[in-house]
Amino acid sequence: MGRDLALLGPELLLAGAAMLMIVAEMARAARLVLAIGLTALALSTALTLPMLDAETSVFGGTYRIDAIAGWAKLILLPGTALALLMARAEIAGRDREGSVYALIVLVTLGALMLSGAGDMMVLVIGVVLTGLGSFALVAYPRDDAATEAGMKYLVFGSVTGSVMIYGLTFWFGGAGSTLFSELGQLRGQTLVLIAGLIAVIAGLGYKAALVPFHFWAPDAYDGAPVSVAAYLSVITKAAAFFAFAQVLRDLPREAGWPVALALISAATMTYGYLAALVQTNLVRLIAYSSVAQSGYLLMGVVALGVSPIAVPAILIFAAAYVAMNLGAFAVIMVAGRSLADLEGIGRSRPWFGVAMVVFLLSLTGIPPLFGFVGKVYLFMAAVEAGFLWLAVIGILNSVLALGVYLRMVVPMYRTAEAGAPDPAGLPLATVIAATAGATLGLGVLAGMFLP
Amino acid sequence: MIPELMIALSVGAALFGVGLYGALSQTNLVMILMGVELVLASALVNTVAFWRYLHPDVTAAKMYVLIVMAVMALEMAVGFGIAVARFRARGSVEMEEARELKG
Amino acid sequence: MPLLTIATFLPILAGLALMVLPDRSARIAHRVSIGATGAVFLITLAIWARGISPDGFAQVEEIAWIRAIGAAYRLGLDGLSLPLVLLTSVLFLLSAIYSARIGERAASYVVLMLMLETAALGTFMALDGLLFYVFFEVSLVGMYFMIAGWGYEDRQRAALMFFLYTLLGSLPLLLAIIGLYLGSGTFDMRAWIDAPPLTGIAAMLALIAMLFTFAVKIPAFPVHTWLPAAHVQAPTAGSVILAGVMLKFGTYGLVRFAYLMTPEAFARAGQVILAFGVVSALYGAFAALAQTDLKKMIAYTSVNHMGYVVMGVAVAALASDPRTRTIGLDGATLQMVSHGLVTGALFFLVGMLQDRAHSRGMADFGGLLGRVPWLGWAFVLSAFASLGLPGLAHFPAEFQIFLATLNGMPWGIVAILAIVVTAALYLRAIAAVFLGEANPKWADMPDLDRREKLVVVPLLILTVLVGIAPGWLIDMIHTTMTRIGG
Amino acid sequence: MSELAQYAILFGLTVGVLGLVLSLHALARVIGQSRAEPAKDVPAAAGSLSRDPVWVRYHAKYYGYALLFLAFDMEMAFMYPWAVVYREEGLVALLDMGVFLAILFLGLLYGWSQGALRRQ
Amino acid sequence: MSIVLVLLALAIGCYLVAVFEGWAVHGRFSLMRPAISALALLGREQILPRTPDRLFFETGPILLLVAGLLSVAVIPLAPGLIITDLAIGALFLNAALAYVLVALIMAGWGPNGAYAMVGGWRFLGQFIAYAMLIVMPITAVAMRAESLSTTQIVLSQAALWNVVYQPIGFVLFVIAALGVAWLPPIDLPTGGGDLAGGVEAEYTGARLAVWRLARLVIVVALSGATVTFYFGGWLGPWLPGWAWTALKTVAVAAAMLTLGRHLPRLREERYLAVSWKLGISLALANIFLVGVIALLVPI
Repeated sequence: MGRDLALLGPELLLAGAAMLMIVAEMARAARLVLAIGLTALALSTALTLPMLDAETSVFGGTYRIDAIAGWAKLILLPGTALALLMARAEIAGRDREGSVYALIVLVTLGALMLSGAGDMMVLVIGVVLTGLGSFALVAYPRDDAATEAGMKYLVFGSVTGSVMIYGLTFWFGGAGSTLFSELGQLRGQTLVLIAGLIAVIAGLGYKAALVPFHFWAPDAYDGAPVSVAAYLSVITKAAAFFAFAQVLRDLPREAGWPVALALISAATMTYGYLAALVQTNLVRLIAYSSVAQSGYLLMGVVALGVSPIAVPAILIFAAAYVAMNLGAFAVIMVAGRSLADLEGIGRSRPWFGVAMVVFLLSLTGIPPLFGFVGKVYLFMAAVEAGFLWLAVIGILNSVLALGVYLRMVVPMYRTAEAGAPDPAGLPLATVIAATAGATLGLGVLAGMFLP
Repeated sequence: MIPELMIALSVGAALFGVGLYGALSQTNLVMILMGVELVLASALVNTVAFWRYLHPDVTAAKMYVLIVMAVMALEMAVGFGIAVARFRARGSVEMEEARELKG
Repeated sequence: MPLLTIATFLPILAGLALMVLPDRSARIAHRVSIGATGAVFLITLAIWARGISPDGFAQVEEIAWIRAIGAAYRLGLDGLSLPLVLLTSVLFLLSAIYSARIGERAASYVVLMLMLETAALGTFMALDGLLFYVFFEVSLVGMYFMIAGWGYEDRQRAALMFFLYTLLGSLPLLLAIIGLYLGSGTFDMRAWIDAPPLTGIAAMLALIAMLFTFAVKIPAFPVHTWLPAAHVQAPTAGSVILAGVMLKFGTYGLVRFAYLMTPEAFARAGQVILAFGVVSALYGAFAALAQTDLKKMIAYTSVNHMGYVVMGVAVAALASDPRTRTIGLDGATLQMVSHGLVTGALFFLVGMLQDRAHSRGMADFGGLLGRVPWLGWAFVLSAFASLGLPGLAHFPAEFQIFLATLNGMPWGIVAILAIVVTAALYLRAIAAVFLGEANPKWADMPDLDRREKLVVVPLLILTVLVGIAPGWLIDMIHTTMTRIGG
Repeated sequence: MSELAQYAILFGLTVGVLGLVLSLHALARVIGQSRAEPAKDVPAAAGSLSRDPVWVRYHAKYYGYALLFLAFDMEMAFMYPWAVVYREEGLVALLDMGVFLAILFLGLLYGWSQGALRRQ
Repeated sequence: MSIVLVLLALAIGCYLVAVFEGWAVHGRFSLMRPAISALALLGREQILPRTPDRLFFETGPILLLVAGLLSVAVIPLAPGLIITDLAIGALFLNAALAYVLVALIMAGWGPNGAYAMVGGWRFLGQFIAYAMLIVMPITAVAMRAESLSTTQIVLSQAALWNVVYQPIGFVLFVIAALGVAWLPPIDLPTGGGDLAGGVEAEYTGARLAVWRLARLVIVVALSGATVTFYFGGWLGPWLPGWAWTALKTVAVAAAMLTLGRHLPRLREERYLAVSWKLGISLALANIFLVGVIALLVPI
């Protein structure tokens, strides 16, 4: 018991902090809420560091403390801290400001549970915790667009979530256990395996915005506050992929599910970029592009169990994705929601312009940026797993990606009418500096930290 | 195969089908949530059936049932919360009328 | 001392330092630029002085990087890369001096230039597949922003085209690198060269991927169409770097990767590659003949000259006789250097002309030789070098290539027709621009000033030097090529 | 008595109720008569006829509570099993549920502070 | 056998409660009154309101009666004298009582009358107010008994009745019970004052008789539950167990019927506010206190 609690340190700390944040919010002390949140995230990250090499689990195997969970925390917690800062920049002084921060921390708690899930129950709790919090976050402004976004997000989320819960019962029936580590028992029970897998793909694929479960993403991001969209597009999505990694790595690779996932992956990246090509709303553009990025992440999932670098690939690309997508959203917060708002920003705000270029090139996959390193890992994993064609499609899609992202870069350096831009404020500048630094530096350094 | 199990699973599947059809075909948010409840109920039926007939000594199944029940309630609570917010913003919870965001 | 690393990263560090300087005026920026490139030039001289080794790579510097997948930071040199490294440092120094006049957003310009130099040096010296790819792509980004930011009228479109083309082109290389990695379990290029990891169909697929990449970069017919657009729109220094340094990525990669890492497949595909080389050489020459825009014309002659390089490498792969192979590779490598020097000079001169007249059309000029003798004679000398006049830089290179072709694969000699065409087009250009009736519009055109002379003269000296006494260069190249070819 | 038999009894009870009600109706039919007269069947509405059906949206002003209730009621599902084994588990159970109840209570307080417990 | 006995006891109990209610409401104590009223009701006209939702209208009273009877089923009169001694008796009681709400909503919706409708919705608000106060005190009771079986719960009070052991829970439970049975002062769903009978407004004849009967059963059931949970059920000296239960039940019912008569009526939103803000806090505190006491004093 004591050991379990010690290993759960980061989660417990975060949960406690969320409660404290709620208390502070009752006193309408939004700055205090923010301070508690940031402190807890930092402490929680620090607590994670000694546990990175752990390979164990708590509560009878239901919650894993392993490399995936450890690195996931290292990715998700700082990412959340940055998202909090972005939220601060956007909604400072608004009504129920502190509630947003508390919800964000709670959703992150759910994300941690997803990435440590070793059991169906933890998976369900994780999905629901991230889901419910996210619905509320999206609908936070309570205006027409936000409630519409929240409603669509909710409908998709609850339907796919319930389908997942239903499908998981078959795995329980087939394997006789709710533990994922027992999924090997499903060998030979093809129908049961497929039934559960479809459900998991629906439930987690929705979180990860995979085609065909992606419809909510552009609407939800567009209707929500930009900072919330940024948060949802990275944290819950990355967590969904960590959950994929936890669930599928023990699943027998039979009945051709890797092929099915590979097809979804190819469809997702192609569709995402194609749809992004025609957007003029920046948030929607990034939303579709992040759909496409999910397709890339799925390449790592496809290779699970065969390629030893599949898990590192998912982790690295997820980290890169968190950094660059958050950064891109932060610049959008500075610039505005329309593609036309980017006009000349490279000239009027040179530093943000450079940062945006870095993010977009990284999203495209240009070396030596972080996104490139992640993609190389993903390609290697896919090729090693025998999915050369998928890697080729991924590489071909990089060209579409280039089109998508250059559509944003090109206007940035067009000369626009001069006008002194508003100051961006410290929180946003911090976020952009941190994410740009990570995107630039970690690509080279990532390799050194990895086991 | 145990016939009772098959019956229970069929009931579950029927509930699932009805629920999913409802959730996908209805346009009113509240009705969609009803469909979702049915789907979750089918999960309960399935779990209990598997527990009772295949793995009677696995207590995790009971816990799963409890968790799913909690999920049902919480999903409804948040769902209705959003429905209320939507109603106040727009005066309707029809999905068909949600066309502000597109592209 | 890790001179290779210092040389590689000194420019980008200088660039970063410039970015954080409080005073980023044009004067300071250009001083930093000239200082950094000058220092790099001196360091490369020191590297040259250290010499290379006849068996494999010399001066290797290695640090563990991504241990999990066997990627490391590895730099090293041999007789193929050292001449290109020297060429790079010279051209960047001269470009920095030439660009010292640019006032528009000078700091950003300088940072891009310095970044490009790092990328170029890194590409030539990298001994790690992943590292190579990283530098290879970084150069792309730098060049894109240089064209898009400081180019001429239609720069956005040209930059985009350049970027799309070369990125699309370079992605297959990534696949090939991954394939090589999965075949060997390491990213060490030395291992790949010593024991080619792929065989059979896998090797052929990898080769096709690499050939595609390098063909775009070289550029070879039919994937050359980005080049004229990019050259015409790029700023002068950009053109010089593009033609003088970045095109060499393609030929360098052709030898370093395609030829050395998938030798069997390369030999099997040799005829096809040779055909592409011949067609490129001919096409480049004829297309250049059809141009009236000076810059475009020079750009097309690049296609022609790089076609010779492809021919040289292909012949080396096809020939059975080690001597022929060595000659082919020697010629190809020397051609890369010569082309860098000569075409660099030509682009500088056209740029200078354009600065004065704001025009590049041949028909707009006439009789300039008397008006601006320095510029005129420099152009004439460079043009003669470019058309392969004996005693000038291209002659020994092309001579060796044709010699090898004649020995190894005689049908390829049809490409010699291109030399005639090139001669014709250069003579036409000289006649149109510098001879004939003087156009009164340019009556008060100033001749080259001190800075411009400083840029052009070293190149001309080197051109002549390589032409009449190429020994110092060929020896260096030969050291390695005998090993590779033999 | 087996579980099934017990539930059979409860089912029987339900059926019995149905029988009782039917017999009461039958009795009423026997001892009383209904006469159809106009306007007798108007629902009570202080004498005036309501224009529309009354099945319209009714503003449930207590929906704030209702949402909280949904969550709270389900949480109690966790408390029954806990309550039954409480004395066996002892202090650990108290601490477990103490945390649970504290969070539950915190939720209530939060809802209160945000105006959920209010006639909307 | 025991079933018949319990049902008989229930019938007597209902009659007594009816007598008592007549006394409390009209101030006249008459043993015959309820029987005459019932006969009169059966003899009266049965009017079906125009355009009703017939199914809901007819089912409402029946469901109410079923709910009441099912809750009675788990209340022990004496050891062995119980309809079904379920292992989850207390939980079952809870579940059965939940149908009271359904029945009232159906009855309110069915007749397509404004007053009935408003009454039904009011009861929904009332339900939200009392539901947690039923559940939470029962949890505390089950903690002490280590079982949800009502028999076990009674046995656990051998040393000390729960009314002393957990008085807060008792008070809350009684308040909640008043709400379930819409007894004064929480009787607005059928508010005689402003809704002309509310949910009951459209029921006549046999339907009203069933309705009234169901209501009586529910009152008895709740009194019985209170006795089982808090007054030690059949435990007591001298008299036989069943007698104790009967006596206590009638006493509790009488108290519940009289108590509220003298208080001002409570609007459902006041009831909501009080039970959520004060009631649930107290209920949680009750659970916690019982937990602590159960650990300190093992009785």
